[in-house]
Amino acid sequence: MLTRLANPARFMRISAVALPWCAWASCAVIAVGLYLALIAAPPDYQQGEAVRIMYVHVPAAWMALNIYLFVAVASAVALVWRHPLAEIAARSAAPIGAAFTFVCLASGSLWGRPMWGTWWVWDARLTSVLVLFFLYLGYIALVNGFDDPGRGGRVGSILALVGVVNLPIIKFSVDWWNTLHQPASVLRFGKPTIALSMLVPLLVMALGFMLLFAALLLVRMRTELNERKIRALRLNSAASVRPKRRSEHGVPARPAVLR
Amino acid sequence: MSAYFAMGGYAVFVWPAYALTATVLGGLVLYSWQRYRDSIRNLERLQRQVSPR
Amino acid sequence: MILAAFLALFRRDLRLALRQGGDTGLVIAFFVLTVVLFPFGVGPEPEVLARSAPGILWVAALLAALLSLDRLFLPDYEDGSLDLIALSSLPLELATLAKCAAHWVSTGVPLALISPALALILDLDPRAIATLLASLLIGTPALSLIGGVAAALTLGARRQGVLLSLLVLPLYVPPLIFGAGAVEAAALGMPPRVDLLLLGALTLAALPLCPWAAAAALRQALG
Amino acid sequence: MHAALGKQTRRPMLPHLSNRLSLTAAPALAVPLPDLVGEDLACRRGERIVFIGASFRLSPGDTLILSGANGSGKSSLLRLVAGLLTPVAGRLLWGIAPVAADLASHHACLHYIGHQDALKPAMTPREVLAFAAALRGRRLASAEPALDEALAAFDLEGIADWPCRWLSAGQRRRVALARLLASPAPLWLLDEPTTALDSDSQTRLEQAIATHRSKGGMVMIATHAPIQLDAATTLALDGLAPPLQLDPILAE
Repeated sequence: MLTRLANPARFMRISAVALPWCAWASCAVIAVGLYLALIAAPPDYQQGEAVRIMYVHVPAAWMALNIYLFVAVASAVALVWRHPLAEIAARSAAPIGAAFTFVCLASGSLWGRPMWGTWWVWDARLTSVLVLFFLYLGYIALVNGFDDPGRGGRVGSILALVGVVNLPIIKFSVDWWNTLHQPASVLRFGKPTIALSMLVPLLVMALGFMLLFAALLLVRMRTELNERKIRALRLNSAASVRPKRRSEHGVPARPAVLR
Repeated sequence: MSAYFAMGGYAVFVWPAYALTATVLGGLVLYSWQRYRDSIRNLERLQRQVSPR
Repeated sequence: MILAAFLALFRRDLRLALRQGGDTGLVIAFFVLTVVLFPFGVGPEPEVLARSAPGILWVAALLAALLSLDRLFLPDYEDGSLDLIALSSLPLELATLAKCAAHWVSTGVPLALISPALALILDLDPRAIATLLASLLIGTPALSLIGGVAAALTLGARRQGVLLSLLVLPLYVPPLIFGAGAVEAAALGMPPRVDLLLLGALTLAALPLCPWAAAAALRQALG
Repeated sequence: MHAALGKQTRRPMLPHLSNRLSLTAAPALAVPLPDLVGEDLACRRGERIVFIGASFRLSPGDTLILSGANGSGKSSLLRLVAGLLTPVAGRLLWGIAPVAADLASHHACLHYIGHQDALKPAMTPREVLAFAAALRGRRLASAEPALDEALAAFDLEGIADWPCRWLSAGQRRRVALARLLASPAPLWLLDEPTTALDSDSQTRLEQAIATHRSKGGMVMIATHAPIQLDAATTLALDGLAPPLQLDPILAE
C-alpha cells in the first residue's frame, strides 16, 4: 500500500477525493461528540459538571501520543526506504500533534483547578505530556531550522526516532519520580471506572479528533507538495535564464530520473 | 436555560476549556487552509507564467 | 589500527579542550556560579537549601554540560576537520564516541569532582556527598552522549545554540530524575542503589545508541 | 594492513585492492592499480542538481583537471569521488568493483584536500601531520620519517613547531598539502590547491604531484591557476548542468 501511495501524483488524486469526506465527517462527528459531552452525559457524582472537561482532555491526550508515534513511523519509513512522501507526512503531522498536546495541557490545567485548587498539578501523566510537548517543539524547530528543507526533513526524522525511543524511558522516569514525591493532592488523577454513558462521548470525540487530524494532514501535505512544485518552478526559471555556454552539444533534454 | 450554562458552578472552567480547544484547533484549521489556498494560487500563477512561453 | 585512530582523536580533542583552558575552566566556573546563585534566590536558611541541594546541584551540572555542547562538532565542521575524520579509517560512529568521551572527560569529570565542595555550601547531608559524586560520575557520560546527538543534529542550523538546548533538555529529564533521586535518597538515609543502577542503565544504553544516531546526523551534515 | 570495521560483508575485490595500495616510499608499484571510473554521475547539493552525466576514467599515473565556471560542481564532484557525497545517479568504480560496496577501503585509498585547511590554531604543523597520519591508522613510531619528509617537501621544517595561529594563509595551505605525503594514498583529490601559494610553493606542489604520478598515483584537481601538469586530461563540467531541475519527489 505504501509504495502505491509513493507516487505524489497519485497521492494528490486520492487526497483530493478523500479530503472533503474527511473534513465533513470530522465536523459531523465532533458535533455529535460535543452534543453528547455537553448535554447528554450525566455529571459525575464527585466532580459534578467539571467532569465534562475530560471529554476534551483525554481524547487530546490520546491524539498527542498517537500523532507522535505517527511522526516516528513516517520518519522511520522516510529514513529506511528514502520515501519522500513519508518525510512530508511527518513534517506536516508534527504541528497538529503539538496543537493537540497544548489543548491537552490547557484542559488538564483547567480541570485541575477546581479539583485540586492548583492550576498545575504535577501528576505523572500530565507531566509526561508536558515533556512530549517539548519534544514536539524541538522537532518542529529543528525541521524548520535549516535553509535547505530537505536537510531539515532528514535530520528531523532522526530526531523523531531518538524521541520515540526516549518516550517510554521518560514515561517510566516521570512515574518513578512521581511515586518518590507523592504530590499534595490525595485524589489520584486516575480515571474512575468509566460508566458507559461517559465512555461513549469520549470515544466519539476521539473519532472526531482522528478525522480532524486526517483532514488537516491531507491539507498540509498538499500544501507542502504545492510549495515544492513552486520552488522547483522558480529554480528552473532561474536556471533557464542562466546563459548556457556550451549549447552546441546540448545535453539531451530528458529529465534526469533520479533516485 | 441559564442554570445549564452555570455548569453546576464550574462554568468558569468547563466553557474556557472548550473555548480554548475550539480556538487552538480552529486556528490551526484556518491557518492551514489559508496557506493551502495561497499555495494553490501561487502555483497556478507560476504555471501560467511558465507554460505559455 | 582503528584503536590508534580512536585514541589519536580522543587525545587531540582532550588536548584542545584542556590546552585552550577554555572549555573546562568555563564549565566549572558556570557550575559554581549557578549553585552559588541559588541561596540569593531561595534564602540562606540551611534546611531549605539542604532540602533542595540534590536538585540544585544536578540541574546546575546538567546546564554546565549543556553549555559546551555546541563546541563538540561545530569547530571541526567549520574548519574542514570533519571531512578528514569522515575519510579516516575510523568509522564515524567511533569518531563521535571519541569526541563525546573527550567532552565527558573535559567537562563531566571536573563537574563531578568539584560537586562535593559545592554540596558543603548548600549544607547537603554529609551522608549524601559520596552518592552525589557517584551519581555525577555515572550520569554525566549519558549527558555527553545525548548532547552529542543533539549537537550533531543541529550542526549548520540557524541559531544552533538555542535549538540545541531545546532538543536536549527533554531528553535530559530521565538522567536528572534518577541522578537527583539517588542523592536525595542518600540524604534521607535510604539506600540510593536502585537510582544509581537505573542511571547506570541509561548511560550504558546511551553508549551504543547515541554515537550511532549522531553519526547518522553527521552524514547529513557532510552530504 | 587494513582492519576495517566493515559493516557490509567484505567484497573480495576491494581488500586486495587496499593491500596493493600501500604506496609507501617503496619503488614503483609492481602490479598496476585498477582505473578509477565514473559512470554518468549526477550530484545534488541541497535543492539544486549540480550536474548530470559526468563520466571519466582515471588510470594510474594520470591527472584529471576539472574545469568549469564557479558553481558548475567542481568541488561537488571531488566530494562525490571522495565518498563524502552519495551520487544521485550513476556509479563510481575501482576497475569493476563499485565503491559503494566498501566505502571504508575506498576512503583508505584517497586524500581529499578541500577549500578549508582543517588546521586547529592551537596545534603545531608537526602535531597536525601526526594527527592526520594517526587518523589514517599509521602507528606514530612508523610515521616519524614520513612526517619529516612531508615537512621538508613543503619547506615547513622552520615553522614545524609554531602553533598554526601564527602561520600565514600560504603556510597554512602548505601544511594542509603536506598531509598528502604524511601518509601514502594513491588517489589525490585536490580542490583549488594553489590558493594563497607563492610561486616557490607552487613548484613544490607540481614536483610532489609529478613524483606521485611517477609512482603510479592518480590526481584529480579542480583549479583555475595555470598549474604545469603534463599529459593531463580535462573534464569540463559546464555543459553538464541539467536543463530541467526536477525535485525527486516530483520526478516520478
